[in-house]
Amino acid sequence: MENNKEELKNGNEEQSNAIFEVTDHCLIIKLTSELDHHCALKIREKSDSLIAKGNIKNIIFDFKEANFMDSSGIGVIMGRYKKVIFTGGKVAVTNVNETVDRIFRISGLYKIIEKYETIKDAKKAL
Amino acid sequence: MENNKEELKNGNEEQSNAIFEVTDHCLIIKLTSELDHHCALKIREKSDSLIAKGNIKNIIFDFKEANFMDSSGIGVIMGRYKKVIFTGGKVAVTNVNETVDRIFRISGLYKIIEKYETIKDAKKAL
Amino acid sequence: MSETNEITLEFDSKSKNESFARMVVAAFVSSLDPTIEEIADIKTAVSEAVTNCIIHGYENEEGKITLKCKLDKNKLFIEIMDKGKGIENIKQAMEPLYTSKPELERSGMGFAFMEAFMDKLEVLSTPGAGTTILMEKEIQSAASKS
Amino acid sequence: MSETNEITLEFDSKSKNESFARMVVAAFVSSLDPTIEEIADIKTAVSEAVTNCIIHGYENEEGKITLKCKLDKNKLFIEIMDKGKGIENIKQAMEPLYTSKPELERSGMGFAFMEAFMDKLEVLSTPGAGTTILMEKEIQSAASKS
Ligand SMILES: Nc1ncnc2c1ncn2[C@@H]1O[C@H](COP(=O)(O)OP(=O)(O)O)[C@@H](O)[C@H]1O
Ligand SMILES: Nc1ncnc2c1ncn2[C@@H]1O[C@H](COP(=O)(O)OP(=O)(O)O)[C@@H](O)[C@H]1O
Repeated sequence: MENNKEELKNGNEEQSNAIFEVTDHCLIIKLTSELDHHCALKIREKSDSLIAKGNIKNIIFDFKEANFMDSSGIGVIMGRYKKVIFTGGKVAVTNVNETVDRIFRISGLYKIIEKYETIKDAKKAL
Repeated sequence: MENNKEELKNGNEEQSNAIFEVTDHCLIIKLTSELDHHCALKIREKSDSLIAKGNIKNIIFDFKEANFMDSSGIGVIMGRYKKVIFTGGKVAVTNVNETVDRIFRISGLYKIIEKYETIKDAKKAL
Repeated sequence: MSETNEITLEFDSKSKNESFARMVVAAFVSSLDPTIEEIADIKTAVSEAVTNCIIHGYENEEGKITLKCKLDKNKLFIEIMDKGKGIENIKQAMEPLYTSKPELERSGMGFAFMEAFMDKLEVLSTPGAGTTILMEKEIQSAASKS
Repeated sequence: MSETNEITLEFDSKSKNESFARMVVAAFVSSLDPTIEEIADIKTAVSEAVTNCIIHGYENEEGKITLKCKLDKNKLFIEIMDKGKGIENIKQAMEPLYTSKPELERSGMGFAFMEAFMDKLEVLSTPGAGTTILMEKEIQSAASKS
């Protein structure tokens, strides 16, 4: 199960914004910085190049290390959602703190994505 | 030994800069913010009013919660040193991190004050 | 010490300065000892306005953004200004979900968030000259709450 | 993205803004991922220069302090300016332990610290018009070190 896992840091950046992992057709994006427009640009680029490879069904955005998000974060999550929905995929968010949760609630994003406690919970449920 | 201990916060401030304790004729100033000019002004005022009461011999500046100091900090420590030296008192600093230690070394302050690991060590040695 | 405090910050229109602007405002209000939620509200609103200057005002070209903050007792005033392209139709721009740049994956929620998280929001804009966002928020400092 | 980034911050001459100025500069250089020691060096130098504007430049009266920071690749340029009383004798002012305000418990080590912690220090001053401090420091970012 865990042996087809690849861990990819965007190491060419001054500071990496996320760690990308693909396991069992699930793209896990562990955010390591605040999810704003600056970060969204990089997440979008990297995740789309991974999605383009064709073996990704679901996406999990993990907020364990990200305690801030603004409307640019909503944009990048919606954008990825639109990519996987056509092939029956889903998008989930995990380890969401109170601050980020508020943004999701206000934006109405929970109507189309699911929230789980942990990455493990999300993988089981998706 | 511990029963004549009084703990005094400067609670009228937006944010307190230090906790003052007097035990066994020793004034312990536990810094709770960065020791700059702004903080120094308050430390000076509060400690001098305590020293004026007359039962203080030694002074310990504790840096456990203060990870920054500039030359204004040197000024406030020197100033208190000058107050207690005439009555045979001493000044010590404790829990000094690498950053603050460098300031003490460069300033030459270790020629007149002692550094100890903990407040307990300082109290024993003074 | 007088009870007002004021700063003016001018910085380059670059996406990496979004987090910088948030940190500056958070540092500026820290003397009032705001709650985590209040800080988050302010950071989000600032982030939205600054991002808009970069994406919409200057359309990712070079430019300068001005951020003014003022504290008067426990009231925070924020002004964020660009000298970019300006907004033709402010009413439409402020509608929730409206965005002129869907191709950039904008959600159109920027103004809605500024309104939700701040007590007051005002948008001044002149097409071709630039946009100024005015926001206000009262900080119920920890002290006055307890 | 071009390799320079520049900010200008104007703030009130108040002692509580000393820590604010340090935080702003620390946030500004954070994109270069400096070491803890480098951040401490820069914060100390900024703290000294800003404190001097407040105590010596404006002698605790009202005034505005301007802080400019520029990053050119991994080189940090800092300019700190007041429009206060200025310095009559710059050479004497820069002597270690010299202070014109011993009654305020000044240690006279401000300029010595700025010199010790930065790569370059320049002091420009006109009596009656104000003082400008120019400093430079190369950030050996974590990346280039390993
Ligand atoms: N500073 C600005 N300069 C020019 N146009 C702006 C500016 N800020 C906002 N706008 C316009 O208002 C619209 C709505 O803004 P907003 O609610 O923040 O959503 P979004 O940024 O997601 O598009 C933008 O799409 C843009 O057309
Ligand atoms: N911004 C300034 N405006 C006017 N005088 C200044 C300024 N900065 C420094 N000086 C003068 O230079 C002297 C030395 O400064 P410094 O080395 O920082 O020591 P200190 O601040 O402890 O006096 C000060 O005492 C003051 O006379």
